[in-house]
Amino acid sequence: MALPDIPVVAETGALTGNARAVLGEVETLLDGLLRTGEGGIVDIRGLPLSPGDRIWLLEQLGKGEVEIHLDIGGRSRILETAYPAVWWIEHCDEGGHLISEFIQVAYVPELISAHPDDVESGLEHLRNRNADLS
Amino acid sequence: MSDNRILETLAGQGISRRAFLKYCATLASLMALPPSAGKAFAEALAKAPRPSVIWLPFQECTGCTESITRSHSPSIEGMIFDMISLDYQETLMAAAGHQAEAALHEAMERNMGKYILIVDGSVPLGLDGAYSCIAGRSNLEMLKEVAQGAAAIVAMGSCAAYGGLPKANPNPTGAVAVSDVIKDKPIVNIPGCPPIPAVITGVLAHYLTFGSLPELDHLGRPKSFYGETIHDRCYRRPFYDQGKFAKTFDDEGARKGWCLFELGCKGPVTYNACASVKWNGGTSWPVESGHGCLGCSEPDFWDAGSFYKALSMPANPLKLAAGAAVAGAVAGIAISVSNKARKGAAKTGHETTTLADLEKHHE
Amino acid sequence: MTATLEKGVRVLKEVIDAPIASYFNSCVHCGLCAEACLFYTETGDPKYTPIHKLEPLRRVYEQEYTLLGRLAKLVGLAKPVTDAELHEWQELVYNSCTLCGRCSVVCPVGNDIVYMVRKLREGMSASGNAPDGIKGAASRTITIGSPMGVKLPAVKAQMKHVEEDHDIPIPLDVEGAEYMVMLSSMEIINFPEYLAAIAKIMRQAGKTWTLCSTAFEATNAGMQIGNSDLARVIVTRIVDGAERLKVKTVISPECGHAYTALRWEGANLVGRPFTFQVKHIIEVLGEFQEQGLLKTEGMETDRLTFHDPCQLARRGGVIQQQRSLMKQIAQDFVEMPDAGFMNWCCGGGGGASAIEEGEELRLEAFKKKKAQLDAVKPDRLVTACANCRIVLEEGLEHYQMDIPVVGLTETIAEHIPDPVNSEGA
Amino acid sequence: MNELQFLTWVRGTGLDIAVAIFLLGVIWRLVEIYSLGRKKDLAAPRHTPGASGWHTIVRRSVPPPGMFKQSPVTYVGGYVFHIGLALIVFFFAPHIKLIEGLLGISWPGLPSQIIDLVTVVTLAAMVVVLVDRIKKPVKRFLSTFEDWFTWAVTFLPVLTGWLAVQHLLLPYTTMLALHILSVEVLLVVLPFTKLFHAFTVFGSRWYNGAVNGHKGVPV
Repeated sequence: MALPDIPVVAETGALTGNARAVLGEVETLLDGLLRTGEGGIVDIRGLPLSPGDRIWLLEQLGKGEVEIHLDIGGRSRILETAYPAVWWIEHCDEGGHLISEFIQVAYVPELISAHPDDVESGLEHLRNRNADLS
Repeated sequence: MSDNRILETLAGQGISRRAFLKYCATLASLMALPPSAGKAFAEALAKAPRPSVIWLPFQECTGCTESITRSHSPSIEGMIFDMISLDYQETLMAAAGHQAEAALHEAMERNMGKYILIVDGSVPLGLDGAYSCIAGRSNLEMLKEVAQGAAAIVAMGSCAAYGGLPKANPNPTGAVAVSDVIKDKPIVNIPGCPPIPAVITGVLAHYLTFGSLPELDHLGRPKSFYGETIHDRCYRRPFYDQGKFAKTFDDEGARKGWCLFELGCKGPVTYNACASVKWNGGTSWPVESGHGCLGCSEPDFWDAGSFYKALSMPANPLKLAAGAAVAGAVAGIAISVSNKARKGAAKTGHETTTLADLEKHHE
Repeated sequence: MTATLEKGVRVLKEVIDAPIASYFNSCVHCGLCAEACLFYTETGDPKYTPIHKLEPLRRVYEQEYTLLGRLAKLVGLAKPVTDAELHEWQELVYNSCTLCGRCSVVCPVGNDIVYMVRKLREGMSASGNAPDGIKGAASRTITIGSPMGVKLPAVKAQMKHVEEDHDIPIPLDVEGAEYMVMLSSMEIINFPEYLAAIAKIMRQAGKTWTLCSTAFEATNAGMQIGNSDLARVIVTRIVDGAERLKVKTVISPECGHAYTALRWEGANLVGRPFTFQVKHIIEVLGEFQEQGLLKTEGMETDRLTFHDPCQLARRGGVIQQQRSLMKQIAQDFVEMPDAGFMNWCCGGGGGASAIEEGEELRLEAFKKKKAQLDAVKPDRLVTACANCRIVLEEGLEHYQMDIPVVGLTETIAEHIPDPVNSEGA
Repeated sequence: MNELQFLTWVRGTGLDIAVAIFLLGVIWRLVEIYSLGRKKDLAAPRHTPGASGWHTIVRRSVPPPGMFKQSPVTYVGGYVFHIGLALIVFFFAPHIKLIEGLLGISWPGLPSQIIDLVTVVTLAAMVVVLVDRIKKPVKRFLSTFEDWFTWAVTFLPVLTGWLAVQHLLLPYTTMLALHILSVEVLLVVLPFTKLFHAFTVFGSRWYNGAVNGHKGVPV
């Protein structure tokens, strides 16, 4: 018998009301982003949310146009929600288990943009390559 | 080795900056730090030199080492091996014998005052420490020597933190915790049997990023991991509140995932992060697998009554009750016999009252 | 031989039993018994809390019959009961307690407090700490035959009066009569109409009855003072008289304590069950009424209310009979608040009315009765206890309330038609 | 001694000692009290329906006519805190488990939210009866050290239990241990203080009812 066959089912669909507060927090962050350029991050795992809360939150935020998959030591996924600049970020480990989850309020999540040091070393590699090719 | 920066080491193992950022964010989340700490971790750790770590295994079962080395790289737990320069660990190092001892002393000298000492296992004091020796020297002697040059000590696992199973009643080897021996160095206890691997990563990340140890509770445990009980974070908690309890391990309640309190779960008195961090790469944890918490991250959990007795039940069978009941009956009968005699004497001594006897004095 | 503390304590040791032990161990100091006691409710002085009145008894119990108490006594931690203390307690055990038993029926843990006060009085009297007033009454009862000093010639004079006034023979010392009628000296001296009423009622019911020359006085000051030895002497006279005349039933007069002494304590005092029955006159009237032997004509038209004597109702179980009797002869019968089982004492029962120095307190406590009466404003007050009657009259006079007090038996008898008339009709 | 060792001690040795003293005390005291005996009542009984010791054991839980308004705080406070205590002691799941552990019998418990509510109400009622004891002249007059002491000994288990469940003031383990310790103190003092009324109340009511039942008075 495989693990999922063991019928342990906890009744966890109930809403605690905590998710409602998360939406308010996102609203504040979004407002801040427009005014000061500073966004922010909400740590979903750090909040006392039931699985039902999480699903409710996902439904409320909806789905936007962008979905980014990253292959960085296990898969990660960045989803734009129906609200521009509000991103849903999921990190999985190499075994595919969800290890952390965030809502980030930013024009572009910084995880996407390349780091100048990396760009620099990339440029160096490219120069070397071009030198090799020529 | 320890001159290398952490990020360089990681890059050498094919871990990208983005992957590193991801793990730092996750680490901050695990430590219940604000999300911004993830970024601080990443920036500081990227530039930080890998600290020299000396790992001394004492009177132990190697379970703690297993727990950490079995974690899959580059999982969050496994990051520890990428973050540190592990200069001495008998179980893991290729070197042996005199070579190993030489490595130890070389690392100590080179990083005097800066290295981190990780200890797993308890320190036996009985027979002058003869119960556990390495290279002919007792654990006690070795601990005292190596601790001298350490910047901080991490007591990993319940044995190092509290004395562990070896200290279980009647403690034949005289086992004690690291903190019982070393009094002049900062010590972080990471109890658990075994402890959660991510905790040690978190503690080191904190140390490297902020230059200090994380906030500790009164038992020397990082509050960020040991701040709440298993019970508080347990997904089965709602059943406890509703009064729904599994009565056996295979009844209807057990199948429905009801609370395991009555089956002896020690979750309410156990401070640890199992319920949120989970085990085996987040697969599951004891309560999720259907077994109550044993309370392994609490001092002396092995002597705290049966694992399968509810917390509210007597830890041991009542031995005095029957004797006390008999003693009570004896006391009661003794006093009642004496009372009867007294009352009888009062009756026998009764002098019939006549009118004159109503007055105190003849007038 | 004189009364001493030692004798008092020895008697207390004799009377302490399992109920008393259980009661003292159950008390939680909730104070509800105070709310049931008119000496507390009318004065507001906490020292009148019934359970507090038993403090000396409690300490004797604890020091003599509990292991811990005995140990404490052994090492000198116990406070012994002293003669001075008992003397001080006289006011609490006698003046401010009428043995009305209200505390016993409200105690939430079930403590029968009045039972314990009665027992404490045994020790109080044996140690010489009973009040002079009751001692005098007891002395007169023992030596003369009645607490008010009434002797047989006085009774005979009364009999003669009644026979002349009403033309009914009053039988004396009739062997084999069904009923032996007892009197209280108050009835002999103050309420002679009682004897006439009995004669009329018995004649109508067609019952044989008699007075007894050796036992006409029913009251028992020995019981009021709380001394079983003396109470036994008095009760034995009645038992001997009843057995000599071979009567079926002895009728206790309209007197509360006489009833308790005879009906409930008598057999226990003489140490064997009675060969005859004991009934209160109200019980007998109730039986006659039920059997159709009590025919009355005409109704009282003024507003009447009934004061339940404690020993008859709450302490004696006669509660319903007086009400049916009242309804038979009164058009406008009203009940006072708390009437019946929970009625408030007149303030003079249990020998209290014989204590001169207790008068002021008694009148203070009477405010309770005044309030009850004010609530219904009766024209007349009916009761069935000569002692209640005297105390009520005193209280009403003190508070200048113009409410006459009458006995139920005589009030009934007034409505019994003349036999000649009824035969003629 | 750390808090888990403390907890283990109160669950083990401490409980053993407390239960032993409790049992010893209860049996000794019951024998001591009831072996004093009483005389047989020789007066002819009057038989009235509803008048007996057994009736009184039950009936005396209800205020007699007119008494409620004399002292409503005593009655309401008394009811609330006695019923509250009974609910908490006998219907909180961990307590049922304890009873099962000691006696082997068990029954379903109440949801912990309900127990929470009952506990708060019970605590409030106990504070009210304490204030009443301080304020009412009769109660203050009657009160000795024992009255204040037994109040505290009864209040503390409820308070510490509630604080433990609510995670207030001290870490749960410590508070739970203090809770159990306070119960053990209660068990130890119960047979030797007025708290023993928990046992003798039945005997007392029965005796009172029997004496009055003999006279045909349903008290």
